Amino acid sequence: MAFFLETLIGGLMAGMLYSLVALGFVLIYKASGVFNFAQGAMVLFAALAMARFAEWIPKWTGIDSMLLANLLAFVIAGIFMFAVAWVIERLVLRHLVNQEGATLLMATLGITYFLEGLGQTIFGSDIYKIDIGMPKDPIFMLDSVFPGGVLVNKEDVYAAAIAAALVVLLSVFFQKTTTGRALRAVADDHQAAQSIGIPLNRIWVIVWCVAGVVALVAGMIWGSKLGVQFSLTTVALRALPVVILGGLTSVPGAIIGGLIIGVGEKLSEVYLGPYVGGGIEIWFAYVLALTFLLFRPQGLFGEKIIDRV
Amino acid sequence: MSTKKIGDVILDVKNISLRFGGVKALTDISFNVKEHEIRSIIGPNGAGKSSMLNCINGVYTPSEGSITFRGQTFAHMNSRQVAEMGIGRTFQNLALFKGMSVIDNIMTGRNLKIRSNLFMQALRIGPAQREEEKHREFVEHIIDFLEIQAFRKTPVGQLPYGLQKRVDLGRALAMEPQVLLLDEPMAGMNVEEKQDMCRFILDVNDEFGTTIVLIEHDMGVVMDISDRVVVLDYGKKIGDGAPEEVRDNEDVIRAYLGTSH
Amino acid sequence: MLYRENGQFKTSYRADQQIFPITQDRVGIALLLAFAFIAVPLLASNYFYTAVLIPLVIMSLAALGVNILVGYCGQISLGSGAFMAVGAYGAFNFFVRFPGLPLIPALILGGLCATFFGILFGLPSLRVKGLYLAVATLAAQFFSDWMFLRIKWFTNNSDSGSVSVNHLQVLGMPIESPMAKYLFCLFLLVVIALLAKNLVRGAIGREWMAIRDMDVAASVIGIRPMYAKLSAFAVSSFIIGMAGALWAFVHLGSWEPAAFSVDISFKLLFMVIIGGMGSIMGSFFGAAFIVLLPIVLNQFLPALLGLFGIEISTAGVSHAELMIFGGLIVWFLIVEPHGLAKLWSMGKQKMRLWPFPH
Amino acid sequence: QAKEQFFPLLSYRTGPYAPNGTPWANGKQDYLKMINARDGGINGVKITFEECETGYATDRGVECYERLKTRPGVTLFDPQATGITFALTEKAPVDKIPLMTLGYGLSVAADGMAFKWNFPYMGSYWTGADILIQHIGKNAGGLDKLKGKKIALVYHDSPFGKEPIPLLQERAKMHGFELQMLPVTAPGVEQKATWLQVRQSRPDYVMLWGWGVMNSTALKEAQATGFPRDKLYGVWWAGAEPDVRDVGEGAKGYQALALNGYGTQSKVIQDIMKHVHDKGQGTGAKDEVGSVLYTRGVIIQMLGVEAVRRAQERFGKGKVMTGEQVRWGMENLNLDQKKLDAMGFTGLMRPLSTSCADHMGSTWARVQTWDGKKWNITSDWYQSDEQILKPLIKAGSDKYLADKKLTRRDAADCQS
Amino acid sequence: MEQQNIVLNVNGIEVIYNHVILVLKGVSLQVPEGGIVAILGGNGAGKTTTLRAISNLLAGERGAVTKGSIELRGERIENLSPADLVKRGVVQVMEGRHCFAHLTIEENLMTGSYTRTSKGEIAANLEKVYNYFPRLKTRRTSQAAYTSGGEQQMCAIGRAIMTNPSMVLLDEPSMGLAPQIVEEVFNIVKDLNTKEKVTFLLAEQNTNMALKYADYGYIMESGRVVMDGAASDLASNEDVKEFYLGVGGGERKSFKDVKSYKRRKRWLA
Ligand SMILES: Nc1ncnc2c1ncn2[C@@H]1O[C@H](COP(=O)(O)OP(=O)(O)OP(=O)(O)O)[C@@H](O)[C@H]1O
Ligand SMILES: Nc1ncnc2c1ncn2[C@@H]1O[C@H](COP(=O)(O)OP(=O)(O)OP(=O)(O)O)[C@@H](O)[C@H]1O
Ligand SMILES: [Mg+2]
Ligand SMILES: [Mg+2]
Repeated sequence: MAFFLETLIGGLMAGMLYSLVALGFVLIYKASGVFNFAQGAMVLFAALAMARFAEWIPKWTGIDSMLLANLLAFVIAGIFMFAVAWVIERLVLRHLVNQEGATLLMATLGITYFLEGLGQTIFGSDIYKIDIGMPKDPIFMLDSVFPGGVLVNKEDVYAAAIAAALVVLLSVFFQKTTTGRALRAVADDHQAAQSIGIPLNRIWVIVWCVAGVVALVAGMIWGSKLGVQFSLTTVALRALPVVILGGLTSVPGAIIGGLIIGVGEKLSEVYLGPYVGGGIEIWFAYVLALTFLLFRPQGLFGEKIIDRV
Repeated sequence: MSTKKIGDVILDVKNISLRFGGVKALTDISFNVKEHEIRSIIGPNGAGKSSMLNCINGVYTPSEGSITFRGQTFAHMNSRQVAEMGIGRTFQNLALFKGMSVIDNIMTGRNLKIRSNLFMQALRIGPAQREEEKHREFVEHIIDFLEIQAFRKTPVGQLPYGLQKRVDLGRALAMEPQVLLLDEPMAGMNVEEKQDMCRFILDVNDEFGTTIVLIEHDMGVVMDISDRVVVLDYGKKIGDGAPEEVRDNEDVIRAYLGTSH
Repeated sequence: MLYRENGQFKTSYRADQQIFPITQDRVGIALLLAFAFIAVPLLASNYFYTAVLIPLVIMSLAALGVNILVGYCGQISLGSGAFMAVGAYGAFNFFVRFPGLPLIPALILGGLCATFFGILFGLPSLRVKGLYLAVATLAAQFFSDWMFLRIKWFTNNSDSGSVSVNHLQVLGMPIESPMAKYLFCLFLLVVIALLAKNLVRGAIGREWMAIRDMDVAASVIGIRPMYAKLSAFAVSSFIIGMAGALWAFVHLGSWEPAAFSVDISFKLLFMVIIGGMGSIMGSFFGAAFIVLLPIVLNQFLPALLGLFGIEISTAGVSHAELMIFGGLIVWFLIVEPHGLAKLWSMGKQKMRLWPFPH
Repeated sequence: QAKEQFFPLLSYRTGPYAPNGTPWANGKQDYLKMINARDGGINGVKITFEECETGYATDRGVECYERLKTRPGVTLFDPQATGITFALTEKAPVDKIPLMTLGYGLSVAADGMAFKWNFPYMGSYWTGADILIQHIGKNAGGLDKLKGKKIALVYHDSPFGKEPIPLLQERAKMHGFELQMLPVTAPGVEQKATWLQVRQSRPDYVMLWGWGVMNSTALKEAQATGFPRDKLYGVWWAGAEPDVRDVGEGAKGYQALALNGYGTQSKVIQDIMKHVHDKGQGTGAKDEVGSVLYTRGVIIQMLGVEAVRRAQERFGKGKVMTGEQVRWGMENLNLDQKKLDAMGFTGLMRPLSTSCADHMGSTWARVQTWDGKKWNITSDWYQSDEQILKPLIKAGSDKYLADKKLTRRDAADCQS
Repeated sequence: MEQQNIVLNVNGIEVIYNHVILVLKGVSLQVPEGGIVAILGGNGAGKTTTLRAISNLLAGERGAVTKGSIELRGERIENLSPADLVKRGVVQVMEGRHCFAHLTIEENLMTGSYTRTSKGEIAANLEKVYNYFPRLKTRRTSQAAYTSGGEQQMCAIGRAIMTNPSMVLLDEPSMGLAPQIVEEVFNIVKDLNTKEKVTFLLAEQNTNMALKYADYGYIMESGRVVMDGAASDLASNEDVKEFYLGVGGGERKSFKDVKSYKRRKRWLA
């Protein structure tokens, strides 16, 4: 029982972390109809910037407060992400207004390569460390009820809290503000949105900036857990089933989807894995998402896919 | 009405109702269509005209009622079965295959009649090749008929609206349907083009004896070419009869025609 | 006005239904084939065969398969790597379990395994569409990665999961030398491309495209979405499976599941989109772009930068290569969102008007 | 045609394995630069080299191989990746170019009678696994104490990670311990489920068989689930600085095999400093010189160079050797302690001598422990157990030969 | 057209799609302040393209203006973004409706007020639209994709009105609308024109209606303006009557009696 709880909690936590990456996908898709494969690369890029600046700032300026250094690094990395957003709009999106989904998807793949190359050129390709003071050691709860207690990872709890806060913030942004509505309009029809005066260029810069910041937060947390290194981009592949399970267009969906996938894959690996030789969690996550899709083709909270004649 | 003889009821719609959540798109609609006739459906926007066609077509499933086509009664069929039975259709919001050329679009209308299987098609041996040519010939007739020879190989997405409408008609004709459902085929055309389109419809009706169900907002056209007219309003039938009758119907004038007609 | 169809009148529909109705195109293709089959073997070095031509030909074949599914039928798939893997391991199993089975039947059987697998993972497409389907097909990818690592039977009980084949021969002729391998793959590519072209310009191809462009309308004119989609999955995964088997047997010789990782799935999708969706020719252009560009960059970048007096570290070259690759993808998309094939046909259209600008 | 011995260098400096691939590649390059600078080449034959980025991907590796193998004076290939090794194993005999896979690759390839062109110098996954069990047994107070114990293997789910399994199963049978298998999907950034399972089944020891980012992640998860780090043992591919550096204190007590020595004391490293880095010609950063993987790169390249030197002894001093001649050199290498000392490799490796039947040449390794800041060698040399390895290798190579319809080399072939 | 205040001056523009398809071959037209100008012409004449060129929506169709100039109140506008144009009061209602499928009718309308900031003004505009199109009010909470064709057309027009425009480019507003609504739409156009001084440039196939409400008309044929003049003059022109109003020879012919397809007479080849 205790072990089941542990697995469950572990799954929930892992799920929250996936959500954080999934959120980036959802944001951009919702706001511009672009399925942004570069999200993983953005996470890496942001994390690299953060890690390296946190390392360089004390060296350059002599600041020795870790908090201050981290804060500065965060801000600078944020500025980097803004710059990236701006450049992407200028050089890529602007020229691809009104193109089909596949074309835009492809463009984001191009951006992925570019960012991976650029990130490693500027910041290096070693393993770097982000130390934002997250506690690394486990805590044990409920030891009165279960022998040995239930292991909970403190770092994960903090991370999950940050993710949750971000999601609430973004949900409000989308539902309640004019910009939120404009973003959804753009996703439906670029040209019509333009025709009534929604400035696509500015909208895109805004969304990619927000997605950049989300990537930065995700990169910071994942980076602090795993170390910052190229493989961070592969967390994007982990987040994809979350995105489609929750629905490409739903912010809360990203969270719920994350939790379901997180729990599902951990339970499957732990309880099912040993019978079939293990290593099943990644495909299990995808199959799980696929199963949900069979019942709701637009994901749990996604907007209905409309086809009418 | 010259030489045309109107036959028996070919399509009979009985007590159809259709609901979308709260919206009642159709309430208890009944009407029939006779062989060789041109039957128009008119009504204000959102009256449920297109929905009616969608029900006949098997795109929507009516919540109540039944449809009888040539003696066969069904509440719901899938679109394929309806197509096989010989009901063709054009669409209000252009549902052409944008990436394909005009010829290919019309050729898809022949697909129901293709007999050769995948392997024969891959090899293009004898029968498959002959079949392809035979259908191509048929399609060329349609192209000639609709006077779109010049655009044969243009992707339809690049054609102006009016021509796309014509291709849409061509695709439906290629099915050699017994009944042809036309959803606003003349929207977005000027008078001259409408005249052409009317000519096509009348010719189809005359030459192939195809029964036609027509949705159209241009009263001139409707009054001139249809044999009988159904009027829908807010999902209800408010009139049914010969054009002249309908034109003078008080309800119809109030709900649809407005005072100027 | 060298290139135009004016003055070439077709007297029968058959003539007009040829694959290449324009004489210049026919001549061009004939020359190209002659070049590929005759001139290349006279000119190419072994390196060129093994590192460039063979991968190019096999990847063209795979891209062709993907294009049928993605470009013609509109079902975006990221599971192509899995179909290749199934083709490769399927063919391998037939090859080692039935000693004496000739190569070509083994390849075809491998393709059929992939067909089966493709249909299985194509079933969700009846309900799930677009990007949702794209992501869902990754399930096939990760499942196959796992399956070939974990189920020992598929790898003939190899401890590491890595398997190999050799002594390939067709009709008694050994397929060992790079030239033989190249010609063999090229031959298969030409045959399959021809069959595929026949399919896509025939009735079934029209069904696929109709489903892609507007599925509701397609069903109203009597096209069964299920048949169209599943047949596209079947044909496409058959071709991809064959390509996978060739990749494993002919190109790698010895392979492990990672040879068909998700990377390959992505690459195949790039090829199709860059090359041009819904174009057989586009598959070749796309494959050429994705296969050749990294090699070219890798070899010429240092020299090129050297010209400008920039000394660049080895890691720098690799990173610059990534950046240039990504940049070029974006650039091509901006120039022509519908791919290289469209660029090509627009070029032809301009030629038709030549020497007038419009 | 200038007299140049060409060393193709396959490497990866991008992608998930870059942090480990880079120092390794740098060590290889620097040694060659040093030989040119210090000795003017091998008996006057200048060394040239070219690097080719594989990104750890098999198809790119094959392309690199095909491109570089045709260079005049090509010596040997070190693929730096298990997958690429598999693919090249098929090609090398045809092209007559030897493959050196120091500490990795095909374990059965130690049998030179079956694998004429493969050289898993200094050890394979099987020797590594064997030594690791010996060490665990020793820590437990004798191999017999392993009876009834549970050892978990957390491994990279790829041929690399699966290779040691047959040997471990053999050992498990011998000593009566239970072997629990926990695969980790590459590249291994998500291991929560794995470590939850470790926590559940409470194995006495965990063996870590990872590469790249998988290692540091595993250590972090071990910390997060409270698995004692001193019960965690890594293979030599999980025992370099990038694996533990950013875990720092969290990995304290973690032990891993040390295939080679390291540090900046040895003469050869000093020479590299002097002749390469101090002249500003170092390939990478100065502070990584002498690190674990860097030193491994140096050793690999030294063995390559020595093989050429050996071949020259037979086929003509000062000449450029062909792949075939180099192969002979690799097969007849004899580096005793005296030679090693003379070359400045004291403490970095054990003597190594190869023969037609034995392509490994040395089967020794030590154990090192991470103290939170750096690695320290904490054990004496272990040698893997011939008795166990021999039959396994024999069986494996027999199967290989049968599958390929090949025959064993005979004594005559050994002379060529 | 005498030199009253010209708001929009299109001067000999050429438009090419996809770098190869030349569609407009030198189109010039002027729109006076407070006027209603109609562009008439058959399918594919280039009406839509002309409007897109003015509102700068060509880029998304991979088209470009290659020659000529477009001036709005004396300012060259070829390089402005569509959003800038909306800020200057020029808004286009696109052919084929283009409602935001997933947004409700009301949300669709509200997006139209993106450039407006005053809450009161927005509320008033919304009220105005609902007054013009009561049907929209009843459907305000349905997603636009699930409304009928006509409802979508109303929504698109309403959305444009929400931007508070001074000039509206209307592309086939009557397409798919019931006759009564067509009448209404044109009345609304007239209303906005007289009461709020909104200038209109409309592309129409319904020549009858268009000439009834417009002050001035241009007739286009295959990418060229072939005739222009005051609406009343055009309406009485014999050719226009025959080809665009269907009243050749004075009498309106029944659609039924039009004999087989006839070659069109063209003003220019
Ligand atoms: N995106 C495009 N790409 C290529 N050609 C196009 C494109 N859009 C329009 N065209 C071509 O430009 C010409 C003019 O089209 P346009 O849509 O401007 O005509 P229109 O007068 O509005 O016709 P309609 O009354 O049918 O809407 C047509 O021949 C059409 O084929
Ligand atoms: N799939 C659907 N879901 C929800 N509501 C629908 C759906 N299809 C149609 N409706 C509603 O049903 C009503 C009738 O629509 P329909 O399209 O049949 O009208 P119509 O008579 O064709 O109008 P128009 O002349 O404007 O085309 C409309 O109010 C529409 O919003
Ligand atoms: Mg309708
Ligand atoms: Mg138009």
